[in-house]
Amino acid sequence: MAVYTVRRGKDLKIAGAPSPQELKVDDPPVLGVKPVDFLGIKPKLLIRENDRVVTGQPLFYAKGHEKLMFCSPGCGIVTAIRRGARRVITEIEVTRSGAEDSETFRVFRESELANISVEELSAHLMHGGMWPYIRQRPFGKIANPSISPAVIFINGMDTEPLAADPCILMDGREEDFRMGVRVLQEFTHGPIYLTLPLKTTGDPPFAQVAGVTVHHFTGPHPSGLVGTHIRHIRPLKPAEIAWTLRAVHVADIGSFIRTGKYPVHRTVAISGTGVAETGYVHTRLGVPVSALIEHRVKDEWVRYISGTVLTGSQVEKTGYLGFYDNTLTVIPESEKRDFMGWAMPGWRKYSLLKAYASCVNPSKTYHLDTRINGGVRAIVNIGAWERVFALDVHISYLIRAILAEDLEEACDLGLLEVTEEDVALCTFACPSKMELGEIIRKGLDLYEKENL
Amino acid sequence: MKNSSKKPLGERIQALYHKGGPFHKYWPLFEAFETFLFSVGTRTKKAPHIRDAIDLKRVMTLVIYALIPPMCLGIYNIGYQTINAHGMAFSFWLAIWIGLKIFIPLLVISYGVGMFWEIVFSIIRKEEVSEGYLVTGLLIPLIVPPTIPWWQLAVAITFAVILGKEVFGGTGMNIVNVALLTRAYLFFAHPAWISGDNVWIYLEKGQHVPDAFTAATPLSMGAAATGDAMPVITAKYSLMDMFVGLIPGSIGETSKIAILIGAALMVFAGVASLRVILGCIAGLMATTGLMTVLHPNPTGMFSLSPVDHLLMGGFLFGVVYMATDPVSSPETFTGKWVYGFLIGMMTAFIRVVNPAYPEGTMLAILLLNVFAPLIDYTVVRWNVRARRYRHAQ
Amino acid sequence: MGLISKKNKRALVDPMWDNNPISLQVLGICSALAVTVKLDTAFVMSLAVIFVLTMSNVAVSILRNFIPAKIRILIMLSVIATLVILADLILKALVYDISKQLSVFVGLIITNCIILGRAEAFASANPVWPSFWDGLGNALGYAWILIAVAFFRELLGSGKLFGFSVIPESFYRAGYDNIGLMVLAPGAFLLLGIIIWVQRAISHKVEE
Amino acid sequence: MHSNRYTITFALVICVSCGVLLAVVAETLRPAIEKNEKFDIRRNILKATGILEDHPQATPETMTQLYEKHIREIVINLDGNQVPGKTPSETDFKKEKELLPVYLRMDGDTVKAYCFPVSGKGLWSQIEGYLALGNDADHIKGITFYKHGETPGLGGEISTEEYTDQFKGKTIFDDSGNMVSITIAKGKIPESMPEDHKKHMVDGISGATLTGKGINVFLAEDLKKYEPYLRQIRKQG
Repeated sequence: MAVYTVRRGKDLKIAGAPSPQELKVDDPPVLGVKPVDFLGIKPKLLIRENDRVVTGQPLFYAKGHEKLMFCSPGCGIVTAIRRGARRVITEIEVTRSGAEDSETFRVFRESELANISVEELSAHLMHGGMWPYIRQRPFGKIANPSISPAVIFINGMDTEPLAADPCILMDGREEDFRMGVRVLQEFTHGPIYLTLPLKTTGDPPFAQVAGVTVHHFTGPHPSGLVGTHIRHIRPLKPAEIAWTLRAVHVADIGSFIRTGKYPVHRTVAISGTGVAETGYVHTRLGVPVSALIEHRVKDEWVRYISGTVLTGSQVEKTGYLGFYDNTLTVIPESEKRDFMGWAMPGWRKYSLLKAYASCVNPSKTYHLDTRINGGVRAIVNIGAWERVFALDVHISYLIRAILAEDLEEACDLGLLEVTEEDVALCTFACPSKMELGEIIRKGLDLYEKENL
Repeated sequence: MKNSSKKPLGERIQALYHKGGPFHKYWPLFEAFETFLFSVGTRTKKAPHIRDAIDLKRVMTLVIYALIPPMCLGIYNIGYQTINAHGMAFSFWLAIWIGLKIFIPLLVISYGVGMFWEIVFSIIRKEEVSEGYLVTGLLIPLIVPPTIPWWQLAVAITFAVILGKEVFGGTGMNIVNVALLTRAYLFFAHPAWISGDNVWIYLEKGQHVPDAFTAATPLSMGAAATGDAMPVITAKYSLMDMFVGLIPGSIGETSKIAILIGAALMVFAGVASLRVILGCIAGLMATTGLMTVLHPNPTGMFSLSPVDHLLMGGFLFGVVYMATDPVSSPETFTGKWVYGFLIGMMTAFIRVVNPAYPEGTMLAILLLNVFAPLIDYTVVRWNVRARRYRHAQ
Repeated sequence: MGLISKKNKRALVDPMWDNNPISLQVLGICSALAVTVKLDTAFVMSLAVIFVLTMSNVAVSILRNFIPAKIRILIMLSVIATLVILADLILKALVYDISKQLSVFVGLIITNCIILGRAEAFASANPVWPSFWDGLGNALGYAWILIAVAFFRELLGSGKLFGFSVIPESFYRAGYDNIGLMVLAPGAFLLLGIIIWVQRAISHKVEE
Repeated sequence: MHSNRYTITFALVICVSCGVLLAVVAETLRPAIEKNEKFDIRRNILKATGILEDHPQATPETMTQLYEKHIREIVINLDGNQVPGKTPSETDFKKEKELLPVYLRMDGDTVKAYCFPVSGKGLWSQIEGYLALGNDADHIKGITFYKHGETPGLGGEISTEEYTDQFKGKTIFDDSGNMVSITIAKGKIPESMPEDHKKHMVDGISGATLTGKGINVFLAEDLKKYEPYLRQIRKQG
């Protein structure tokens, strides 16, 4: 039990935070699975178009990992398998029909878990499509089942702008969560940490669970990112692996073990200034964007983001919410060009530096759109990255080392402690408009390629 | 619908400069001009989907805004000094008029020559014209004596931009501050024009300074003083004169109050590092203080107190506007402190111990510019070692 | 092809440009900084180096089959030192003024890496005639850079060439001023840097 | 692999032959070199004493003749008395600190100028030169600085004739007969300066105050050493 205060960072003042009200949506008629949600996975299809599938039935597996299954979020007909550039499968569309039918998996009671081997348990989770919820550091990808984690981090907080509140997502899921933690305990001899925001109202009910050590974090974003938690609670040693999970995903794993059913329920926050009303909806895994925003979009030209503005992925109105995401953010698109913007006071411009007149009103929130607000330039380091970067890594030198493809140096500088979400705020703040996340991922990919 | 804000005519002109267009070679020039008028309207393609409103142009603009107070007082001061030297009847507007007559040509030369090379090199490299020169171009006329011959200034800028910056790869790659390099070039190439005792007062062709009038800067008076220096200096310039800036000196450096206003603006906006500025001041004050205390019989420069040192010469200007140059200073927070402190220390040493140069700020900053990568390297290695140590546990 | 074979010609021409001892191998720049304030000193220094380098190459080449490997460097140094002292004496007798300005730098030819470098790398493994051309080529490669640097340093730094004012008085009256930086050692560094830059830019273009 | 014996013999042969070669050449060239060294000093003395000015067409050969015709070399002691039988070229002034050289310019039988070396620290370097006083041992006939390493364009200007010409005609003794040496002003000599000060002062070089300061110091020191001698001459004159 400890409280960590993060000093460097910033909570962006963006308007459009999800209000706690519940919104009603219709049951979606189609569902989608997007293999591109799973970083580094090459899908091998197990079904063809027009096949009939049931909930929890494997749709594809990962090339090279035959046991790692990705399952159907619903019951119906596979109506489309869409491919993008270089024939990469982008979407598998399931049109729901017939009675809700589901694959049934073995149900475990808590006492049974102790008698089952780790291999069996991981095989069970992989077959049931639960394994992808377990991600690992370094690399921020789906965990390698053959390496036992030194430590497991369960993230019960989310400080990203306009993100869904984990407390609301976890409402009423204490039992599932308890079971999920119980399952995770089987995989490691090391500690399991649960990180929570420091709140005056006290911890949410799900935190009262045996087997985890709770740590509290306070301070601006990125105090809610798992990278920050690892840095403060227990930095990794070489060759060590940490598993990182979100609290809701632990609950989903628990529910899967308890019920033997593939969990498809999703609470989703709808946020952003592009929608008329924000709030939470109860819907299903793989829900299409159109079903979520029906009648709610005010502006015609908006961007739909599955996830948050900092780390989410852009989806079309016809697309689907991502596998890991509990937030749909809608913000306006714009290509408006300001006249002599560099010289004007800028009463409506938002900057982390106090570079515009708008800084006289610190409590104001902003309607940010998708403009880059500048041209790409050489790195001129005015400390914009360092100000919002919370890890003990000299980010500008790390970036330069990666750009120079000096991997040994990059590792020395802490490449393996970082993923793109840790630098998202730096990218936001960068006056030279560098894409740091892209660079970090390039470095990680290079490292993996050279070391495997 | 999506591009409604662009005018068809603009698009047609733009097409001339796009790939395949007849003027594609000059695209950097066009881009520079276009983005001068209209900010870019491009959108993000992936996460993060939103971006800060700051860009390099705005950063540079802020520094330029911060340079306006010393510039205005500098212009006024040129006039003030000239009127004094000639014993003319004083009037505020006359002072401003004389100041502008001297300053504007220097400014035009600075931007003209510098931007010319900047554009030539971006066309050769097929890169966009960087905003790096915007600040340099204004800094240069502020750190040269008002009397500098125009051709010398043009040659010096050519030298500094090409050999100080473009050979290293342009903006963001230079190892020393380009404006200071311009001054250093003048300092070594034409020493009589920049380090003389009488060069700081502007004269029309054929005019001579009245003999009784000497226009030595307070620092060179301090260096020449044989006893306690301060009474000699304050007999001519009061501390208030030095603080407000009504003393001879390079155009921008004289007014400490104006520099402090600029510094406050830059530090508040976050474009200049407070660590560097405070480090420099701490270094200067600690070193000069120690030298005064330790010297058995402080005379001349040794007798100046740390505060006197702050008020004289170009130290404050150099520290606020040039030591903080993000490209040529260290990037690590610890490094900034060390770098600043060493600049202050070197300045003190050059001013007090070296017999030849009464002012050491320029040389100190240039020297530490060269050492900035080493300072950063040390700090970064420290971090690497800490990481290794953590692993060994 | 008569007097000079293709191979010898290459030994002569190569070090002038493609493999210049100063601008490409960056050897011997110490003296290049010190004696290039004026053209006449650079010129005389060049002559001295041409003499020493050519002769030492020839001498080492003649002795190459007799020199015991153990004391190879020692012998080469003795030969070079003798030649350098010879050159110094001759200069003192013939052009005293200039030799005074050159001061220690003639003596320091002994430590010029180019001389020992050529003796060790070329002359000790090649017959006399090619060694002669190699020595001459390298010395000329050194000489032209030295003279080029000195040309600009004297012209820009003092407004003179070989001691004669070449910049008309009217220029000075119009406000022109000699560039004092060129008289200082950094001026030589800068010019050397520019020469290297220009040379590489040209060579690079040829390669492309 | 050669035997040790061979190695040693070879080394010896090379050393001896190199040594012999050098000895022969050095011996052959010695007269010429010595002549040059002498000539170098002579030219400076000729320049300082104003002989070169009077004979602008002088060539190296005629310079030697001029020197022999016009210059008489003597050695004096610190009391100002001539030391008979000694000549400057045979005296080691570094060892015999109580002896000083003087070069007299003779036009016929009359002494036209007294010339002696001056040297000391400027700002960066040792400055060396010759100072020549007129037959009254008061007015400066000429001064040269032939060796220095001062900043080009600033202190370095001291060796230009435009600068050294200023010294001509200035005096080192004031009206009451005290030796005041000669002072390089800081910048231009102020117009307001009284005339009797001005005649002991020359303009400074703008921006080279410290070089001037150094010269002031060593000129005063060197003149001090010659003061007894100069006073004797003044008495006689």
